[in-house]
Amino acid sequence: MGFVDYVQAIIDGLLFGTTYSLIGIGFTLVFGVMQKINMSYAAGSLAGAYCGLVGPQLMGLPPWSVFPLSIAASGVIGYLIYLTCFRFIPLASPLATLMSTVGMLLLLDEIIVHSTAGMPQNYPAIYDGDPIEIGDFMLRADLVGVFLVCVVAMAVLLALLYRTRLGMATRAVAQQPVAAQLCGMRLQAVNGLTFVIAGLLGGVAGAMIGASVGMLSPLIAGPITVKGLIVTVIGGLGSIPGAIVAGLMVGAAENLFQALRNVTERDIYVMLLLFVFLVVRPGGLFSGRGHD
Amino acid sequence: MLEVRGLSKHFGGVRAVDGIDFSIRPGEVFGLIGPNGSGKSTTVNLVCGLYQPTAGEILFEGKDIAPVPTHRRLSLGLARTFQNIRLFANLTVWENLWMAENAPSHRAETRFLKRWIGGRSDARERITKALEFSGLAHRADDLAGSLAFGEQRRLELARALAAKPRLLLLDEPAAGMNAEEIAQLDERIRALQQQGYTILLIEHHMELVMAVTDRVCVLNFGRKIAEGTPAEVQADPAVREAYLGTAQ
Amino acid sequence: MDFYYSLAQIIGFHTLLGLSAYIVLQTGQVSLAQAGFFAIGAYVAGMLTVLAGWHLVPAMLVAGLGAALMACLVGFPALRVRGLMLVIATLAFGEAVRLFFFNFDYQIAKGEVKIGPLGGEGFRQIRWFPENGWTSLEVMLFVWTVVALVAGALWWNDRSRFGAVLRAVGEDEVAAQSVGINLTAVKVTAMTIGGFIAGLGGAIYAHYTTHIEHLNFNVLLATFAIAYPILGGLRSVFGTIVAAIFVQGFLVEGLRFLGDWRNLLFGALIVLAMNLRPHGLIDAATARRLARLFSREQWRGEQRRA
Amino acid sequence: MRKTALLLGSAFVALAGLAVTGPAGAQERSVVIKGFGAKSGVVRSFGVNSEAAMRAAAELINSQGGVKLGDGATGKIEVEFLDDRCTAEEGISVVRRIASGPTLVAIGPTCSNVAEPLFGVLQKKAGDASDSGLQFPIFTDVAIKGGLAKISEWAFRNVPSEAEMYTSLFSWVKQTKPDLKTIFAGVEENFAHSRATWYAVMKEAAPKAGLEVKGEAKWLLEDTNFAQQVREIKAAAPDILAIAAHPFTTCGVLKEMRRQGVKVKMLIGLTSSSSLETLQGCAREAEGIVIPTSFAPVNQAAEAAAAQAAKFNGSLDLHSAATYENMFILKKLMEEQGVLAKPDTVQADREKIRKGLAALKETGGLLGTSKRTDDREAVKPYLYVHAKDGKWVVLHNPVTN
Repeated sequence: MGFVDYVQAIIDGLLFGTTYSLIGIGFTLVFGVMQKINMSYAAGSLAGAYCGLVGPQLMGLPPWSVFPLSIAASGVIGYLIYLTCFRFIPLASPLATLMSTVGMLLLLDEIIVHSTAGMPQNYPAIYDGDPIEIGDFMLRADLVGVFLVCVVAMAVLLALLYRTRLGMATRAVAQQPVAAQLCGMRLQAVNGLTFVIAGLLGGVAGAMIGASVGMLSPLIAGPITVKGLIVTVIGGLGSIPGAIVAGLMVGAAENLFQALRNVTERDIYVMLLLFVFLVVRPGGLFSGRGHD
Repeated sequence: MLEVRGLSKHFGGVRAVDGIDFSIRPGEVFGLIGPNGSGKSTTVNLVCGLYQPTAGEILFEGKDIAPVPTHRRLSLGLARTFQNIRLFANLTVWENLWMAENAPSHRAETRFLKRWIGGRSDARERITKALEFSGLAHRADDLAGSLAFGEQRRLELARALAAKPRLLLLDEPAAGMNAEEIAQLDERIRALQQQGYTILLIEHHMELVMAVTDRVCVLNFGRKIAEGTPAEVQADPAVREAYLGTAQ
Repeated sequence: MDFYYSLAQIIGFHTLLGLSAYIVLQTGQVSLAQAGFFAIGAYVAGMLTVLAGWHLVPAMLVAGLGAALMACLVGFPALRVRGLMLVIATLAFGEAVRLFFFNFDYQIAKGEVKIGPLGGEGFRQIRWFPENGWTSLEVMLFVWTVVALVAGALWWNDRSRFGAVLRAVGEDEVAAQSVGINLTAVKVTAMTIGGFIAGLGGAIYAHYTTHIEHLNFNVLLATFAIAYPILGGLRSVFGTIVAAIFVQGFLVEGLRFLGDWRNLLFGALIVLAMNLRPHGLIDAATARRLARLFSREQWRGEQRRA
Repeated sequence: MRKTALLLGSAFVALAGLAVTGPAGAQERSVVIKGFGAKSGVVRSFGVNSEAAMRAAAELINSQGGVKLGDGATGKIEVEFLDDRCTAEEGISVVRRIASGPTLVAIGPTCSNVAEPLFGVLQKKAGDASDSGLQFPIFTDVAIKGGLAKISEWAFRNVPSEAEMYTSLFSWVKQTKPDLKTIFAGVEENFAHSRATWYAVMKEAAPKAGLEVKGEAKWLLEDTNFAQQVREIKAAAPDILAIAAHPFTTCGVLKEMRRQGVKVKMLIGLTSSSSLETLQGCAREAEGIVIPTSFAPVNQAAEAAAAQAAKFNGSLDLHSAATYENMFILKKLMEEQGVLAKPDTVQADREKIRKGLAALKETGGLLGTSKRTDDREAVKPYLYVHAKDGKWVVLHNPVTN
């Protein structure tokens, strides 16, 4: 293993890391508004991607239709998760929502298993051509595409949050729920909408994960959930730029550890690094002080 | 008893407390007043150890207490109440008082295991007395969170007293109280003074401060602008300006 | 009957796992590292009985102590983080422990076969119970004696001053400090006790299944550890026991006759339970009713009246 | 209050479900055989196929007159399939539940990681009074990791011997394609079966056939990014790439190889991957991959069996075909041993079945006769299949050719 290999490993990791970023943003978005974590988020995103497959597989639509279908389905699933796991559980019981979303994670995963018998499903790539070669290095063309889609999704999200009335309402609820209600914002509606937005974003993430692996399997829900949570906390809870950077970092770090050590030991270092990071910088990447 | 010298606390660029000095003599009720955001609560939190000062020192009975961790300050004889009541809402009234039963004054007398597991043997008696003193005896087994507001304030005070402190810090005890309750509070503070407690009273409510304190220190924008007896302070033009604004 | 004894054993070690999270949760810390401590207990106890030929009881105690030591070491750095950050930090730690065992080979030759943990392929033949002729009934009684001891100790602790201190820290850390409670000592102690209990549970688990591998100690198990006390309502050890019976006895075994639908219902019922009873199956009101039945409050009340 | 009533009500219903089902009192005695395995979770398809094969075989046996019992009565086979979610503790629990009832023998489990602990719970040596392990015969169909039946004398397996199959495959490769000289592997490190198959089976067999082992690239069961591993494969430039992994990562790696333009002269897969999943996930990339298997519908018996299983919504593959065979083996054996299937002879019947299974030297099978080894494993006939145009096609049959 030479220097070129390590750099190449990092490049691969960065490209793949964008999907982690998207999942991280979804977690962070819900956390920002409700101060709660939605453990079923990544599973919901994947479930959305699975739903997208209904188009080409059962309805005879062209392959590209999976992408819009996945995104839309994930938005709907996001709202359903809100209804079943958040809407009727008192705000003061964060542990109850934690558990209900874990239950939802198991339920979503099992629904996927039952509808596919656990068989991996082929998922179309966004671009199927040759990789781009630059000198000694190689970029997967489709991953560059995934990277661009993720960047666009993030840009749309940021524009939505900072340039529209809806986004303003979301941010207002995130910062001052009581005051926002006094100003006539309907808390439930804004919360629900946040889930839909996070869901749509998750749909992009789910579709891009499917596209970059080339397949979907219920196996990936668990690891993606864990990676997403890691990205969320490294980036700092509620911080969107933090999640973006952290996603890329985690992607690069795990590939680098794999290149340096071994695949079986890779995650030990990722986990220990995270543990140390949290202890040293409990507030995340972009925060000076600890988060309470 | 408590001496504060050049105490400062900066949060980023904000100078919440900026080089204040004052000292409290044993047995007196010392008032710390000032408009909103003048640094009163920050000062209390510095004294209690919730914040580390940016500069300056806090001497308690002549010793610098900066390195003493928060939970040990009670052992030194410093107890406090909070501006927004901080009771253990899901513990019973009785258990709330039981918590303060680990105070230093009791420590030497009880063996480690007994202290942690059962508490002191005479604790039960003392807690009962404290509850009676606060008029909460009939609610001993209720959850603290279920008490009425006034009762919660009384419980918090009882909890602070259970540690037998030498200096008691009361952070805006009158906040949210009606006139009648304030009158009761007035009496209770005087009673405490008579029992020999030294009290640092942080308050917003002028009448109460003027009625019960021996000396007052006035803060504004994190700086001390006046100190003296209530009457002296009231007459001070800087204080009037801080409270009434320059326009008048 | 064999089956019911076996089921009771499963409920037993799951209860221990839940109780290990229960005491940590009382201080307001949500720890997903419990599966890691459970794994340490399982591997240590298994190695002691299989490789060193120890009796199970001392092996269990050492396993518990080993897990407790690790928990204590984690307790200190974990103090710096709270809330969700702590959840993820402990999750990371638990996963690191699991992955350690994934990479852990320690085999010795015994006769013609090699025994001991072998990385990803697991650790086979932890057969102390059958080799010593214990019947299912005896194993069950043994497991529940351990559970009863642990649950009894925790039940008693809930009534002691230390128990109240734990809950006080869970309620409000600032107020707890201001009444002279040393947060570090309390949290680390809770973590250590939790580690010990998880270690005991893991030791029993290893001897129940006779074969352990790292995948058994995954995030799902860690989630279950906190699910029992949370479903149980965090108010009493009985809640945790009831929740372990609810999950293992009802959701897992009781619904087995539903066949394909069972696993679908599993998640759905957890969601439903949290919607119907957000404060747990045994919430504050129920717990107080229970507590009144046999607590010393009555006695305390009499004291006051006298 | 209503909520409590609701919860109590559902708890009551479930308690009913806890009860171990008792023997059905009928004139025609029923011979209870239960299957168990994963019907939930990612390996659900194993359980679904096994159950279908089991029900298909039972229906066939019953329609042909059932089992002739020791006292001349007729027994009808009664089948039930229980889900163990592919976890150790549930597997043990399921078997104890089965053993508490009138079941004579169980077929399962589907996962190696359930089989290992489960066999550990059984009595190690039959008749050893000092060993209080469970005394119940289990005839495994799916869990394929090598050598597991050694753990207990109550455990029997009808799974193909991977050592045998890969040894044969490699020597066949050497004979027919002498220009292939080097082999490199991709291994799913955290799945016991995949791992064991490479390190304990293929890596041992390949050099014996004269192939040079150039090492291995490693990944994990749930990995999604294979860029580095494929680069390692590229750097090793082997003639043969052996992929010891389940369909999901097998496909992941094959897709990454296509993207990076890495080609090898021959692909060899893990036995478990010769299933529909692989074709569902990556038919195009898997084209040409060679896998030894103990089942393909190559003769009349096998075709009929596959059609019968399809009636029960399952497909016959190397795993579920074993289930199907097990049922017929058990039927024949119970008749030979004079099993009575009366409520008071359950334990005696189980011992008869155990003895009968232990004494078997050969059994019939869909592809021909299987040999039984002394440590309760099978040596089954096998053939090589390869993926062609989205289907598994027989490439070579070492038995007939």
